[in-house]
Amino acid sequence: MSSDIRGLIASRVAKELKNGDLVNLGIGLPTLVANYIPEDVQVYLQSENGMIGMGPSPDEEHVDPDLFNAGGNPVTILPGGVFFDTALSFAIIRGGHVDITVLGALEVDQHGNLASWSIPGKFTPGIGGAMDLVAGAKRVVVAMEHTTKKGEAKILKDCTLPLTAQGRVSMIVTELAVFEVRPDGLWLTELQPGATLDEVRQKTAADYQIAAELQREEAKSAV
Amino acid sequence: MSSDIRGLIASRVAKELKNGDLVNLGIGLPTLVANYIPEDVQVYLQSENGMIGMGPSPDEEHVDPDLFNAGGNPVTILPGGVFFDTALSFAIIRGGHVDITVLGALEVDQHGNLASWSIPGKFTPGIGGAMDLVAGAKRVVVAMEHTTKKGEAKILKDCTLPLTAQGRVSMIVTELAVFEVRPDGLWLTELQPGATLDEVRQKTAADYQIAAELQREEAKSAV
Amino acid sequence: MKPIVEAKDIISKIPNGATIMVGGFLNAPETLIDALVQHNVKDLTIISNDTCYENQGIGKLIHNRQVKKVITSHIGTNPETQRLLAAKEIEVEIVPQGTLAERVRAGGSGLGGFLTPTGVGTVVEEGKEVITVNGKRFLLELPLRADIALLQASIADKAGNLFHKKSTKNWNPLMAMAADLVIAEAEEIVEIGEIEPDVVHTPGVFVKYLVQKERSAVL
Amino acid sequence: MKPIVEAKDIISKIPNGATIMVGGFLNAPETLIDALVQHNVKDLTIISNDTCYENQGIGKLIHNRQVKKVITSHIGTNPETQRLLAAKEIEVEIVPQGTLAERVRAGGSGLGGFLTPTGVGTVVEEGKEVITVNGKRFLLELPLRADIALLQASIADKAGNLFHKKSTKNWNPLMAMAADLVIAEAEEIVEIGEIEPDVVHTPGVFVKYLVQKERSAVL
Repeated sequence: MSSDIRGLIASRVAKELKNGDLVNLGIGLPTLVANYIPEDVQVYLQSENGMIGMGPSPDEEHVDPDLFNAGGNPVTILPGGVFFDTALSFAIIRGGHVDITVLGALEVDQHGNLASWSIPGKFTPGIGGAMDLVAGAKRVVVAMEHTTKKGEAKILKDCTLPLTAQGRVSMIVTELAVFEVRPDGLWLTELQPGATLDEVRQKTAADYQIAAELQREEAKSAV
Repeated sequence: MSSDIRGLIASRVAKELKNGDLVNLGIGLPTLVANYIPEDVQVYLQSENGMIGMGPSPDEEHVDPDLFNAGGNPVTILPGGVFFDTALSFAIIRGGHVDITVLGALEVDQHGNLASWSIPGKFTPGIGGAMDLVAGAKRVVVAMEHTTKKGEAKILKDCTLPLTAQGRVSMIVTELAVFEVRPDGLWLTELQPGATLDEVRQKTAADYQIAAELQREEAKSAV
Repeated sequence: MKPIVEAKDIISKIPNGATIMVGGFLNAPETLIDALVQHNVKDLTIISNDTCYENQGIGKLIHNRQVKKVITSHIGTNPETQRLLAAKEIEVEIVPQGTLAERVRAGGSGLGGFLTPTGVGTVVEEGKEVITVNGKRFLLELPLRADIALLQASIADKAGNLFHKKSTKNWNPLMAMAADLVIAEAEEIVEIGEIEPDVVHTPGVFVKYLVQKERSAVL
Repeated sequence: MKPIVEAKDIISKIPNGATIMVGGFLNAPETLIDALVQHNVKDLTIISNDTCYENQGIGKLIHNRQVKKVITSHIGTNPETQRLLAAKEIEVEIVPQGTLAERVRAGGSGLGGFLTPTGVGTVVEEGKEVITVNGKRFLLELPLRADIALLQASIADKAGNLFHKKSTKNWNPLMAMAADLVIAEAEEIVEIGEIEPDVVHTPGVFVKYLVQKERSAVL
């Protein structure tokens, strides 16, 4: 995935963060979201291994051997931050105190199901905190490339891989589009710059409805 | 209950404490046990409201408004003590980390059942930490006067009052005797100074066996 | 930055019939309690360790007939609660202390319940599901949550992080997680950074409003 | 006063087949792990957050083929664990991280289990009892205990009280409660009284032995 695409996705996700939110960002692309948080929005970043108020990575000479994030990378703590043990960390996660979590996905489907942790026989790293985060966070946002490297759809009618959780995804952000999972199904609500309804249609295997604004825009551009 | 009787009971219970034990003493008579701990035995006293290493009551001018025990009385903390919240306090209690708890009783029976918290219609102070302590401590010692003020037996075949827990009492210490609850039933194992097998028999409504040493002693004194 | 507000202003938002968790162990956040008495909000359900002493702490709410129900471990220190219970003028749900603490923790931790050995074979068992695990019987106890939690802290920083000195931790860190609106009364409110991240007892993200404890209300 | 012992002496008491909880998060108490490697005890069951990295921390035990089974949330950072799993030379029970933490806490807290929403509708549900509370489905997860817990601390006092700096708390306070024999390796061992009672993370009553962390073993 090019850094342009990653930046595009991460910057769009960042717009979902509200002042005062407690936020958990998954490893990889979701971590980049922290770079795009607007200056007037103050959020608290949580790390599963036991902190709230996680700050950016230090430069090499300021690495603290006692201060790592859940990915094992050196980080810092911001003023007002807190450290705690793993049980409290997941009590916070499971207890609905995390306002928004951003995770990658192998597959996501129109029912809000997420598959992100296993490709049986090929990829079995374990579950980590993903199942708790997806079960417990108030909002689950999937941030991922729209298709696999081979160009296959990752947004499906039904996930085929082992699930991380059932029906917990509320938003999907890709380099092409933004989808929302609503009680009446999946909705395409935004196109990313340069993307077309047609391209999204070709690269998405799920059934979805299209927000009225987008239909109007397409009607206009078809004129 | 005279202070002689209370001291007799408390000092006998104190002999059950072993070096390094984590100990929880109930309100009232059991609290007195702390005064009789041998000098060469170091135990840690826990208070349900959240401390280990509780020390004696301070004199009036050293009362700390932030340092009370579970009975609401001012106490002190010994070097090496720890404060914590109520959830951890009862995790410690329920989790079997308390080596011995000493409690009073309204009734106790030959099956190790304990009734200590309610006389329906007359006395309903609530449960407090008693049920957790009796369910969780490794050893439960009942410290009480042998009979009610009216002279009725409190050591019964079966408790009649609402139970605190089933089958958890391991020892009963009164001003007359010491009983142990064993897999094969209740055993009278010691007489307190001045007490006789006969007096215990009259004032105890439970079935119990008598330790061989005591039978031999009685045989001797009958000669 | 958490708003530092007047007790009477924030308490005036509490409606009749609210369920309120109150931190403390034979005491309570007195400034907030006094504001509740002043506001005279009614039909409250109080979740707390005890009902303090007669006309002290939670006892003031009891005395002022503002409490419909208490869920608590112990009312032995407050004869008025016992009298009202006998007269059927108050509802009292007695819960073993450790079970009550764990129910509050479960409510704040997203757990659907837990299995405890406490109360098996006693009246506490009545109406509850008994589940046997590895041959041992446990009661299934359910989580507790509240609309509001009123907490006490020795020190609060302006991010809402709380430090509770000595034996004053008790229920405060637990209840902070288990209510929709958390208000903490602090003896001292300090700048962010003055409480070390390693020694915070109650993380600030749980706390919505801070109230300065009134000096006269310090016991 | 807790005995301060040599790692090799206390580790030599661990028998083949023991179940060991290891504190840490992508790291481990290296002095104790090195002694375990030296002692070459076999057929261990390890309960831990992860299996660290290849031939680091718990990875050393994996590499040295001392581990029969791991109960863990994640093996993604250790390709050797994954290879051994694929070759069926090690058994791996994968547990969601929060569920694993709660199972350890339950094991130390005398709970018979707990109900969690985590894993409902996934493979984690397989073989577990599903209990519906207020219309919501939960998995009944059971407690975990171990024969031995190997912990790490930044500072230990001679009463066994532990202080874990910054993000090093992780599993250490939980595992301290859930094992029959608890051994803590500390960077620094201080006199009783040097850790304030208000800031202890792991109460000393749980800890049986202290070991001085070897300087060379500090990462």
